[in-house]
Amino acid sequence: MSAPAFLEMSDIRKSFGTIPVLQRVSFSLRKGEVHALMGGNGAGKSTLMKILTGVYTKDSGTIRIDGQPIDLHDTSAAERAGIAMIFQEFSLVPTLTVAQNIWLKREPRLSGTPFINNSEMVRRSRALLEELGVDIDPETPVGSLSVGFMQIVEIAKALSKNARILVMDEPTSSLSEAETEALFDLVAKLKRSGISIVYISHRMAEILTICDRVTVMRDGQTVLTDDCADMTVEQIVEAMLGRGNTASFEWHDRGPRPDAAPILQVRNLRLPTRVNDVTFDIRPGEIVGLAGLMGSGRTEIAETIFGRRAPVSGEVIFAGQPVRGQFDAIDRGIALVPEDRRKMGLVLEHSVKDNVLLPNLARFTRNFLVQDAEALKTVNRTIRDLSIKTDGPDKLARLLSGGNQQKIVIGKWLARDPRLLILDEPTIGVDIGAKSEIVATIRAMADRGMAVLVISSELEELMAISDRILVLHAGRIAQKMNRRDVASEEELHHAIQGHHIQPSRVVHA
Amino acid sequence: MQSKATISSRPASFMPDFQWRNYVVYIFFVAVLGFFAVTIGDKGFLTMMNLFNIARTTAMITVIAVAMTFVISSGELDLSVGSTAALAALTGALVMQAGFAWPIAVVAAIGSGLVVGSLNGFFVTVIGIPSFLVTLGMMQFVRGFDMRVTYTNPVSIADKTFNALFGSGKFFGIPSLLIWSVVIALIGHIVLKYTGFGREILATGGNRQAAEYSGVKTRRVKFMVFLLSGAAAALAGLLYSGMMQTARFNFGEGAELMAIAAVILGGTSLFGGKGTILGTFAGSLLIGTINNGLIIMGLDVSEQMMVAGGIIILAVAFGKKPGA
Amino acid sequence: MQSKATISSRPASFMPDFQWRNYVVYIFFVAVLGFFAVTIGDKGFLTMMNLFNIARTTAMITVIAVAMTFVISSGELDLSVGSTAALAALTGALVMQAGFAWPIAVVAAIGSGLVVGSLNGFFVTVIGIPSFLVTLGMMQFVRGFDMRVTYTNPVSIADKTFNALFGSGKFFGIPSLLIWSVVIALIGHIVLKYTGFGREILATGGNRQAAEYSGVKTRRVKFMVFLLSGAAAALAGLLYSGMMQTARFNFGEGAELMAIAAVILGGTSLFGGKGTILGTFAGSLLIGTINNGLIIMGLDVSEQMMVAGGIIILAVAFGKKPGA
Amino acid sequence: EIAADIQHPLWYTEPSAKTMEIAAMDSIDGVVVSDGQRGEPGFPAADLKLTDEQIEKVRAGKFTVAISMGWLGDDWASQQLIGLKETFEKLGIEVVAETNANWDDAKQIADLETIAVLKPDLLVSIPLNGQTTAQAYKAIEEAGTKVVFIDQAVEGMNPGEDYAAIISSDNLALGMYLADALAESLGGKGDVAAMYFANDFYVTNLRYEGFIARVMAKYPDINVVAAVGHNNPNKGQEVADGVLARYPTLNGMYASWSIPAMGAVTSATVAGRTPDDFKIVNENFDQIVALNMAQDGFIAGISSQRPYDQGVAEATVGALALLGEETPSYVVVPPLKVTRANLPDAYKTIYRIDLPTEMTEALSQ
Ligand SMILES: Nc1ncnc2c1ncn2[C@@H]1O[C@H](COP(=O)(O)OP(=O)(O)OP(=O)(O)O)[C@@H](O)[C@H]1O
Ligand SMILES: Nc1ncnc2c1ncn2[C@@H]1O[C@H](COP(=O)(O)OP(=O)(O)OP(=O)(O)O)[C@@H](O)[C@H]1O
Ligand SMILES: [Mg+2]
Ligand SMILES: [Mg+2]
Repeated sequence: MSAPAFLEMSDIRKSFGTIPVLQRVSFSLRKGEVHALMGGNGAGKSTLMKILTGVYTKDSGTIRIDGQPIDLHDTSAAERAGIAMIFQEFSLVPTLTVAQNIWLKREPRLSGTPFINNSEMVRRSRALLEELGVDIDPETPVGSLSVGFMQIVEIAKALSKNARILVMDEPTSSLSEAETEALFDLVAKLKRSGISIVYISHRMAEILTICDRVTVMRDGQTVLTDDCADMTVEQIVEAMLGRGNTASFEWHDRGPRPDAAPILQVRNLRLPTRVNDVTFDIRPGEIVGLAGLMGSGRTEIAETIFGRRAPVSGEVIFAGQPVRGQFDAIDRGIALVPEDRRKMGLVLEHSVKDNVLLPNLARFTRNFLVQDAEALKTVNRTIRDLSIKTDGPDKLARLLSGGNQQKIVIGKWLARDPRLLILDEPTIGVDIGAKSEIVATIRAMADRGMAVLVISSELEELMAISDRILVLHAGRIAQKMNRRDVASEEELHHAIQGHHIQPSRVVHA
Repeated sequence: MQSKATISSRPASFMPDFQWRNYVVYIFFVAVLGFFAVTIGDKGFLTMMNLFNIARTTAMITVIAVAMTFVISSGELDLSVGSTAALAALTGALVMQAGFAWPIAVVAAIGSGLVVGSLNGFFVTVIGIPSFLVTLGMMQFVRGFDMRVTYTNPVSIADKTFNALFGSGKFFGIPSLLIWSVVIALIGHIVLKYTGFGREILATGGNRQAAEYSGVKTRRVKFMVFLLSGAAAALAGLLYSGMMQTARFNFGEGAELMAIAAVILGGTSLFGGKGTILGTFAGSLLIGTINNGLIIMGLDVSEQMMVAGGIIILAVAFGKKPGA
Repeated sequence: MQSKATISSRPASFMPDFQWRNYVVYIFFVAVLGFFAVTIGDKGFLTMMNLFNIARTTAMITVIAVAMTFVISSGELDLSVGSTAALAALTGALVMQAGFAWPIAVVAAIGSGLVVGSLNGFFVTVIGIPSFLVTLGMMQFVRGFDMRVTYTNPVSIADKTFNALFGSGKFFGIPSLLIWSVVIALIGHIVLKYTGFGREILATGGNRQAAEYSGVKTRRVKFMVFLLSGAAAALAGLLYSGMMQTARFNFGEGAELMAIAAVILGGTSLFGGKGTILGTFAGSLLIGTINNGLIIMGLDVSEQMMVAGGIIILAVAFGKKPGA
Repeated sequence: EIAADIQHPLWYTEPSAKTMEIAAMDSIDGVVVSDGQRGEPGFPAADLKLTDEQIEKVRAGKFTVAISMGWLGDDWASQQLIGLKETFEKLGIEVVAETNANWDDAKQIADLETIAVLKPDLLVSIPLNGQTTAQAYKAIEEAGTKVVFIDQAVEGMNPGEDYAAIISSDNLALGMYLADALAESLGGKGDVAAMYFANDFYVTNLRYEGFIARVMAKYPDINVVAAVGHNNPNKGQEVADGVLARYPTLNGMYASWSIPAMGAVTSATVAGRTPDDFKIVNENFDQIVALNMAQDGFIAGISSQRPYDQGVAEATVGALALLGEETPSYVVVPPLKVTRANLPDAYKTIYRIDLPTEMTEALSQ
């Protein structure tokens, strides 16, 4: 511990109501380091960092920058202190454009006037986005972007602040490899220029590649701070989950699937702009992964199967019948865990219980009345099974930590026992422990005959879950491969980029 | 921690003390009742008759407000309720004048409300026009229609059964208007709180997209809600006409604002997703009680307005923690 | 699949065809103008005087609606504007009657609007009461106050300069009321679109929490917006009184609904986060033009209401893709 | 007698000496009580005449007229419109516009400005307020349109020069008849309340004044114990509820228009009062109060205007003005006191048709 701490947070306490969330947490950050902040869902990582950025006010404890105590009572105080944050739940205004969001409160002015220079703002945004390696029109409203792109806007916004301390709360949760790599390059560049970075992530693989030090939190306390060089993933996971609770997030070969007739047949699907001709099948009990670049149209395919989008041509046949719209799809047992939990997955102002119940109302309704007592059992089981950290089923979804919110979205569909489960970025923000439990649950359900389509930008995840992987490239399924034939993430990565590898292994499904 | 950061970190409509606020309307209702009981209890305020009167005169607003709670919970607004009430009242009265029996008139009246409701629902859910505009236009259109149909003349209702049932009658000593409003409020309460439809309404208003992804047919839900609102407005129209034994084109003017006020006062969020029928009922009674009490106190109209306006604000301010 | 699912895949307030819808109000305005020009152009509709009349009689609504666009964009509502206009008109008239010069009266009148605005702002942002309730209560309170102060009597204004400036005067052949509304709309447009404050309003209404995270002081923004609304209502009050050379307690009754209608018609979302002043201006003119044209057409009152109501709905329906 | 602690309306002024003098008379039949706003004596509407020759001239003129009403929705407005339109039709005058300001001064100004565009030869209109709308009327007059006012004129316009005439009911007399009807039905004694329209409105102000003056001058045993306002006719019942709760032994009520009066009827029914011990009088003779009266309900007396006749008079004065004839500047349509006894005749007088069978049957029961 040679370098002096640039930022010192010591003995930070914070409770919401009577519930303590942070109990004497200490955290330090050196100049120019990348410091990973790890911990299970609900451990208090986001809360700690929101205290640093003035969103929440601590109950007690001190914060020092360069040895000087500092009062970060609101977001502008933090900004003045040179602290910027990429928020997990996105601090973007959906009705404003990308450029307007990035420069909110800091808009460039027409020189000598109080008026905003809109074209300059757009120009600067474009430059920033280019640096991040994406092509987003700065004048599109943020509300119409997919989550991945929103995340990039959020990153661009934080970067544009030229902060001394940059907090990244799961910045890559919706990004795919290419964008993640671009981000890492940027992180390295920032680091070189002396900026200190707090990096929160549940993606184990990336942590050790970029961080200098790691701090692990558990249940509102710091349990470990150490140099990354000395650490292994296993050690971190053990610190996060507690001794003896090691989680395995590894692929099992479930063996060849019984030769059943496909339950889902996608035929020559053509969707506006990105998808040209997509054909594939899924059989009952099979877990199929769909890989592709960001914006390659995976979400659009998922939504088309779910009946929410109309194809330009082609068809989706489920259990022998074409899908006639979303409600037909749901009625017949198709479920979709959407990629944007806040927008599409949850009624944030409703309780955990109401959210879990929503797709299952019909099941618990007798004589027009919802049987709440009976329903509560299911809800409690879901909370237990997915280890959702909540004070109770009546807590508002909004007040849960990011990962726990995601678990509700998955849980509410699992409770319905679907025949085809489509998971679009299912484990965004979910900690490693819960991830492996979720994967285990899904496997168990697949063993009982549920078909699964998984979309993920996290190759590790795709590799861990899928029996079969489809690669979407240039609007077509460029490759179909059996998981057991894919040796490494590297290989898959190449396939996604459009390199046809080892064509001999392509299976005919 | 200062309360400041807590508040400012979430939108104003979703206060954490929402639970507590829900009770404020009841507490305030009791407080207002208590205040009047002490100050003007001896001037007739506390008589059974007067208390019944409060319930009776608020019955129409209550009925409309119950359905309005559904509409607002689903994230929409219905401004056409007042003129729809008049339409239904006129329809019923004209059908009776034409010699039909009152049950037929009632069916026709409710039918007219359903027609307006389904038009609103159509424009909002199928065409996708903001409900504020649709129902504002409808409010004018229907009011114009009401005028046209009757040349602005009142239509009197002679049917004694009808007038007793929907107006000044009593059952077991309880005014029928009170019974109507209690029954409608109860049904509304059960539907909103204990049925799948109620949950779907709240989910639709809370996050329409998420509700859709969960299989809620949000268009159908909204359409139904407008139908219900039309039917409730029509019932209110029948109550107006039963009470006055007459139907007139200008019944229910301003009822939409009164009803919305009752709903919001009761603790329902104007932005949808949260609704409480019992709060609405209390809100409606609170408004009625204030109006009644101030008249008995002998305040003149301008004073009544000032005090009533002030109380509405204070009633809610009261439930807030100081400085929060 | 049907277009049905496509629409519902996005929240109502974030229509991608919003851009197109923004123009609908202009297109429709032109269409309505054209229609009247053809049908009743020879009956005087097209005279300069009549066109000026439309602009003049909508001036108050326009001024109120410009500020209302700010209020609605920030995610709030202000129902107290009508009675505030009357308050300011009375304040100005009484100050002039007391012998002060008109500039002092104007300052006093605007001051009275600012007082109401700051009270609204206080209750909404500091105490945290929904603005619908606060301003509804305020609307009643202020109206009662207006009545009380003047015993409901009108107060006449003798000052010629004042009456010319705020009422029936012309400058370079252009009615002063038209100038007022154009100037206010222009300023509003620039502020909303090209200043940091305007951006902060939109951010606050679009997602209050996100705005706070970005350092926007959303309470201050909302407070300011209510202040502005109070001031604009006061100016509208002065215009009413200048036009009538009199002030009366019942000025501006119903102005709040008219103004909100103009705002929504113009394409601003009732849910906040999106606002267009030019649309509001066009919306206000559209309403005024319809009212004017229908009278010249010789429709009777009930027909006028039906047609005007229908047009409001159709104006927006028109901008929707068929079936979408 | 008027209770000492009574709260008169905000706009109330004490009756003039002349009013009190007339109020003390035994009978006011045939007396024109109200003077014009400028003190001019009233000219009886019945004495207005058009010669055949004049009618021909008007027809030949192909004149146009606009009608600007302050509100619609009661028999007064609709009968008035019928009287106007029928007469204009007979005279070959075309109605080119009709507007309803719905109690909103600003809307009335907008209406008048729009009417101005049409350049009608004649305007018949009831100003909602004599001050606020004055400019708009002046502008129309200056553009060459003849103006006939209903009920009141606006400030700054002079009879004969700027407008032809005001045609009005005798509003003070209306109020006095109400007092008479109430006193008669109560046998000259009892406690009563007055429910007035709270807004400052010229004609209703006068009626309240007439009622009070007559009670003061003539009925020492009628005690007006409370005066309460309503600012919306639909609220009549709510207000009456409050009054009856506070004064449960009240014997009667002056209930302004027919809608609030019917509200009071409901209120009294609910309060368990009967037409034997509670009487209501009002100042609109429309179908609903007439029916209630026929059924021997609470409505014991009505002081009726003659809106149809008033409409005819307005149209007639308008026609004279169009021809450039001299017209009386203040034309008064006398009110009619309606009780159960003269109901059929009164109905025929006002509506020009026989009493509906429904009412005839009710009367005979
Ligand atoms: N405003 C709030 N009110 C009540 N409880 C809250 C609030 N915000 C957070 N919590 C609770 O505090 C705990 C910590 O939440 P936090 O968001 O800091 O977790 P996290 O470590 O970031 O988890 P994740 O990895 O899932 O994002 C959670 O149990 C959460 O439910
Ligand atoms: N370059 C872009 N700029 C703006 N919006 C885009 C862009 N690419 C995609 N979108 C929007 O994002 C939404 C989702 O796109 P798509 O289905 O292609 O996502 P995906 O392949 O699942 O990738 P991801 O969700 O990881 O971004 C679409 O509705 C589209 O409008
Ligand atoms: Mg977090
Ligand atoms: Mg996606």
